[in-house]
Amino acid sequence: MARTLPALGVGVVVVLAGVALATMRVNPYLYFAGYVILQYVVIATAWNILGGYGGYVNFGTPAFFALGAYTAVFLIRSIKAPLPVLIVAGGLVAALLGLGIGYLTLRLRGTFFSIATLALSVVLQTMIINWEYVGGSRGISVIRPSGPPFGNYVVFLFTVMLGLAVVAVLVARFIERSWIGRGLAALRDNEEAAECMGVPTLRLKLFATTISGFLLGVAGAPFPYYVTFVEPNSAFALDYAVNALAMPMIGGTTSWVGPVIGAVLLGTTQQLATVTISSELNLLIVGVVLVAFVVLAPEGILGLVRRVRGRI
Amino acid sequence: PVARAADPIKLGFGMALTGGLSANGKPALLAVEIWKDDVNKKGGLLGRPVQLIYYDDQTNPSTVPGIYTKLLDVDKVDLVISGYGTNLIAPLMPIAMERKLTVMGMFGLANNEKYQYPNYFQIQPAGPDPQTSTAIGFFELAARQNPKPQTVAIVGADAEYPQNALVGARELIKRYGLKTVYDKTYPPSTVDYTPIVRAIKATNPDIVFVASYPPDSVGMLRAAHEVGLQPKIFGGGMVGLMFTTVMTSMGSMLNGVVNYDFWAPEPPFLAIPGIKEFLKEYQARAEKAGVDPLGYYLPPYSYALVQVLGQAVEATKGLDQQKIADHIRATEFNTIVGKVKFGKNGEWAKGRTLMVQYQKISGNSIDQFRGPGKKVVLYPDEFKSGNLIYPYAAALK
Amino acid sequence: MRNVDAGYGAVRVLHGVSIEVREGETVALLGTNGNGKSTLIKCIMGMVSPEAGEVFLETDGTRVDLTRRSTEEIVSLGIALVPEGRRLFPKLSVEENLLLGAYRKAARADIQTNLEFAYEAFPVLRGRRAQLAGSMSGGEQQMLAVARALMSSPRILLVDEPSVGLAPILVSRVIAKIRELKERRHLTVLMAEQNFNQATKIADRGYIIVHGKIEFEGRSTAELRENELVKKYYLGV
Amino acid sequence: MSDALLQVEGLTKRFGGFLALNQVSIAVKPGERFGLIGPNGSGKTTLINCVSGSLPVDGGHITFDGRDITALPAHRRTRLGIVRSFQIPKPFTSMSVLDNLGIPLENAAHGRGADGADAMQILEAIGLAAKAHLRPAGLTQIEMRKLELARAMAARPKLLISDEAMAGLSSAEVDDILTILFRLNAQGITIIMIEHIMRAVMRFSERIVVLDAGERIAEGTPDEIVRNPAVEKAYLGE
Amino acid sequence: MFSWDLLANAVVAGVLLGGFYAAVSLGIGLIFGLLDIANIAQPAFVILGAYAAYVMNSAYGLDPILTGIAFTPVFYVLGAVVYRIYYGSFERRGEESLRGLVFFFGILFIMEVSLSLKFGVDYRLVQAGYIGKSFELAGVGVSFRYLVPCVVGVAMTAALYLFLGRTFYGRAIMAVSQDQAALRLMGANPVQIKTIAFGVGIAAASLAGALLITIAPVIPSTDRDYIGRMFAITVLGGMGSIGGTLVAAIILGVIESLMATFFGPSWSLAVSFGILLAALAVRPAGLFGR
Ligand SMILES: Nc1ncnc2c1ncn2[C@@H]1O[C@H](COP(=O)(O)OP(=O)(O)OP(=O)(O)O)[C@@H](O)[C@H]1O
Ligand SMILES: Nc1ncnc2c1ncn2[C@@H]1O[C@H](COP(=O)(O)OP(=O)(O)OP(=O)(O)O)[C@@H](O)[C@H]1O
Ligand SMILES: [Mg+2]
Ligand SMILES: [Mg+2]
Repeated sequence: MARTLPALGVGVVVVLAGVALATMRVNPYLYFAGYVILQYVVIATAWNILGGYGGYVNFGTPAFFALGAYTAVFLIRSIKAPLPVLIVAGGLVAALLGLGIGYLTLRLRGTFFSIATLALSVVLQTMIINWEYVGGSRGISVIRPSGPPFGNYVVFLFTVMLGLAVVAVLVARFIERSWIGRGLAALRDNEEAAECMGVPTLRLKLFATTISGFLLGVAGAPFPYYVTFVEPNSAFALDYAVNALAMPMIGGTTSWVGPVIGAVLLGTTQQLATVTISSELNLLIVGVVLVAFVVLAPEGILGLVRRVRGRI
Repeated sequence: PVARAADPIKLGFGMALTGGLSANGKPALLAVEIWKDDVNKKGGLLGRPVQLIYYDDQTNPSTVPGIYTKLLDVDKVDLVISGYGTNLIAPLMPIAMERKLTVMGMFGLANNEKYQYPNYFQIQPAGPDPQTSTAIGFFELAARQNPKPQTVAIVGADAEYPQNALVGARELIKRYGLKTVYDKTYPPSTVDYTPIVRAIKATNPDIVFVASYPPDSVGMLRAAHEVGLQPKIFGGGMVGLMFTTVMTSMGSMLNGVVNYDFWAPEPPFLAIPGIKEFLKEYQARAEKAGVDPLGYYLPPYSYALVQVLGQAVEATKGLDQQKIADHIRATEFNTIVGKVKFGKNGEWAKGRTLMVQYQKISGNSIDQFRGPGKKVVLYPDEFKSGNLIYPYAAALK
Repeated sequence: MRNVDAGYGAVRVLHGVSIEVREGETVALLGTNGNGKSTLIKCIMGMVSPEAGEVFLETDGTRVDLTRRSTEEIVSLGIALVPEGRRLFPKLSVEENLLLGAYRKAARADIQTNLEFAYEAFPVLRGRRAQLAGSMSGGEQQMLAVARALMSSPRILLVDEPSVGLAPILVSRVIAKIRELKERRHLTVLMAEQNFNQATKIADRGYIIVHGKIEFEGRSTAELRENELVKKYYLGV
Repeated sequence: MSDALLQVEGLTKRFGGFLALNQVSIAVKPGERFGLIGPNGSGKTTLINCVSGSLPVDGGHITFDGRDITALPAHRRTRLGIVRSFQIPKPFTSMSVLDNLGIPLENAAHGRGADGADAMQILEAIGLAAKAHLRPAGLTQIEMRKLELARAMAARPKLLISDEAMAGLSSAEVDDILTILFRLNAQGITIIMIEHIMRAVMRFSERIVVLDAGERIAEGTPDEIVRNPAVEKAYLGE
Repeated sequence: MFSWDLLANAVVAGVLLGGFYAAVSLGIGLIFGLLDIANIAQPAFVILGAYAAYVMNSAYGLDPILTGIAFTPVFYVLGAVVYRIYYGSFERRGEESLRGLVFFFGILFIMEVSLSLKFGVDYRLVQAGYIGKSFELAGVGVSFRYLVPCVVGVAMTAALYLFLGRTFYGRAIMAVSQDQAALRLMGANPVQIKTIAFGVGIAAASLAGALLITIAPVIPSTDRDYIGRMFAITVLGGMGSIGGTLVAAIILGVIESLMATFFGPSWSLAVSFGILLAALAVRPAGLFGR
């Protein structure tokens, strides 16, 4: 507990700094790129709660993200709900799906669980494609509300996403350092032994899938306002699954810092590659970066740092 | 700072160089590059050279806001055009509106219906009623046949363009008093189309309208041959059949298909000034760029799109976005695809989506597709270059 | 095996160990837990590489150095190991496990006779040939492990603690079986075992290893039985 | 029989068509040292799995401390005081030895006062204190077994089930572990011991039950068991 | 709209499609199912195989399937090289396969981009005498375009089945992920065994790619359509069960075909994956998992 308060303090400072940055209105492009990177901080952190701490590899990240986004689309279309409502609702709906896959863990482990989440993503995408109200396969344009703070809606979204990222990281950090995190680590190492040592494994798994799902949904909820056009192919893009997995791997999965580092690194690389390299080579670079990182930094950046420090 | 005469005019855009739409995005890029070279050869715009700044949008709409903000705020481009395709135009609209830009849309279907932004202009010749534009010629032709077909089957992929085409088709079916006997969609990743085709055949329709992307266009057509589906008219909105690689590979299997198109090497189009030079240049550069070797489908329009923009800049003698837009709205332009006049919502004032029929194709040589006679234009009447072989089975022989 | 030092990483387990097994002998390697029996055997099999000393095989005057060879090569020289903990392939059937035992090139020709021999020696296995090895009980698994090692037509059989985790009745049965096999196949056997009574039932002679050193070499079982160390550790005196 | 701490009645367990346990009943009294023996594959581990909740049962009832626990999940049983060690050690590999104990202390023994000192105390008692900060991968076999026991102790059991904790250990080490178990028993912990090492089982147990092929074939004091002809035939041999 | 005729046709078409799916999934069944290497780049190798078939077909008019067979040694070597890299970077260091997954994602991207740099993004097709032809048997139409891949797929399954069950290498491959040290004791080198298995898995992709381009046009990103299906089939069949792969592939094919015929193709993929979910819930190890 003693270390939670300072962490909260740091979080608040980060958000305030973000707001200050927003009011300063430096180059607007930075907010756009920053938004995407922060969105990946949330996604990677959320994924890591289940995948890194608990050892259950979720391939269905796109499903949760898209569920958050489409919940928002539905609420915007039906009742023009304000952004906070969208975020909470998107999170809750995705959390429900998380709870659902939590029950899958009763029977499925390892690869089987991963493939099941992938299957879930396909099923969900098909449902969205056939649901005309939210645009079906044609997609839907979303009109941003007028008169946002800071003059520009994306600058506003940037600060919102910064806040969400801080919340996600704080949640992850709290989990990691509580009995929940230790219990998850135990069940990651050996589920049967954990259960026999009194760890309520099912409850912990349900908690992890739900909270992970919630945060993934939260990451997706502002997405419609960011792109202003949502369609299934990009909302369910494989990129989210790859990034959600790769970012914590690159950063390091055992600590909350890992996904943040990974998201910032890989996210920035992707953003930079997109807007500096005017050809398909931008994707090649992302591929090479992925390969290079996992080959050269076996335990993630964190592991690398620890090793270098250990040597000195 | 005041722009010096030698400072380039920067034209910025995102383009699908990877992902699902790159087969169209890359040729579009080449066309724009050819235009830039042409313009610069003639001394540029306003005496300043034109420079292109573009990025790969990966056919993913979520990259578009970032790309255009970068273009506008970091690269400080003077003019923007959209990337290729409806889904990539949609996220650009709010940015353009917020910054009051003139934006040229490259093949977007009904993007402006929701926004009604006056400074948006779109080059696909869909006309004032975009939704029905793909199918209108198809059903119009069907209605002219004797005896008039009664029943129709429509089928399409669960994706943006096919779904729009199907919506239009359903409306036209109502308008022409036809009876729908089959109306279903399939996922774009379908591998086997024979069950679908067989189910359609079981309903015994007079006409079959297909709205599909390239892999499914090929799949549907092959399956139709294998299953022996022979309605009186077959085709409609099958994207990809006009791609050179597809045409040469499919060969005679294309015969008889009635399909939408935008351009065909038929006399009415070849007569337009500038087109031959463009195609020559395009075909010379196509292989190196790794794009469609003939460029008969979209590239002329992509070129025309920047032609319009360039002409407007020259005419308004500046880069004032509002003045450029006002000029485009008011003027009829001469381009390599003919006269272009924009109307409601920035669409062509009068639609010009073609309906063509593949005829007398044999073997797989590319050369047969270079000249007239293989892709006969049936609709609209002012571009007509041949007659419909009816019914479909007759064209198969 | 001469003057072998070996260990795992920084931990040195064996200190200057020299042992010798002559053709046709059965030698017991005695020692309580953690004294280095398995490590010694792993050294012979090339699964642990010695830091010093040498391990070699001498047949008909030709001498083959095993120290730098991989486990696969050593196996292909005709040395088979029944490893500690059995190490079966749990998701393969009994028969598949046996057939894998005959992977060594020299054994492939004899595969049918060896298989027949294995089933004859262990009739339970015949009845269970299609069952997955992992679903069998410990005793059955131990038999399978022995049978599998024999499938490679070895000249030398190393056995690491065949009695661990077995019911007493099975321990005697497995030990008896090893003796029987040894006699029928003219094997040279080196067996690591803690169960003194069982080991001495079949051994011609033995070594006692304590803390990675050979503390005693008994030239006969009787000599072993008289040894103070044995009395202290095994006979509970 | 209501004085039993653990009562298993008519327990039946099937794996597919295979009947691993057939109507097995046992009763363990509080404070008892109870031995469970039987040939390999007779169903001992399976019985333990059913009692500890790792496997669902196909029939029968399990009562602990007067409470029917047949349907309780494993971790609840652990919290009630049934703790088992695993025949094949299953340590938490990513944690230090000390943190391995933290898990049961935190999850099963909570409310009974748990902090780092408790864990250290247990490790000292069992002789693992020097290795407290190592990962389990760095332990030897015997240390691994000890960790397995230490972790079970950290759960503060009323009933400790030790499944072949001594297999492969030397007699000195067997004595080590026996001493620990005797000491725990003296503290009032009921212990079920499964073991093939007769010397240990016979010395330790007050009462022994013998399983064979999923059925209970004998029960009695060690002396009675040794003299039982059925047991001799099925298990002891010679 | 139901008729027995349609039903028979749908089932036959589904079985044929299933045979093709089996061909596409065999490589991953071997690499992922038996070696436990989550080679998510496998579909990219299949597409590479498709391009090989395309190149030989368009340049020399070679039959795609012949090309597929002819290229298997090349792909085998390619697979062996990729495995060695993977081995050197991950397995030798004893790292968990999750990082390998990221590695293979990277390979997937690199291969996709390389293909599009080399071949552009146009759809590529092949020509062969049997494409577009069909025959009818007792009222059931059979297209050669699917019959040929199905026959090849079944033959590949049979060959792999025999290879695994009847040869020493095969049995070693089945054992290698269970206990490498024990495999050494049998006299087999696990790294060599895995190299062989990985090579064979990639070689299967050569043939699968040829079948793929026989059926449908291909662009570099076509691989995305198959990732889910391949892994679903492997898991549904039961990891490591080659026969199970074929059965699962046929089940998926028949479901897709029946859905497309009778209920609306739109849901066919979702139903397939829904059934996968249901099957996993009932049999967590897949249909024929050991
Ligand atoms: N992989 C390893 N890494 C580090 N130390 C090891 C390893 N394997 C064994 N040791 C240590 O080496 C020593 C000797 O072990 P070894 O297995 O050879 O003993 P053993 O006599 O066979 O005992 P057991 O009766 O347990 O089989 C022990 O202290 C053991 O802890
Ligand atoms: N999960 C399972 N699936 C199928 N069969 C099983 C399973 N677990 C155990 N068995 C079988 O049940 C029987 C009893 O096994 P169990 O492990 O309880 O024996 P045990 O008495 O503990 O033997 P050991 O003394 O060798 O440890 C054995 O035949 C075993 O093969
Ligand atoms: Mg040993
Ligand atoms: Mg047991």
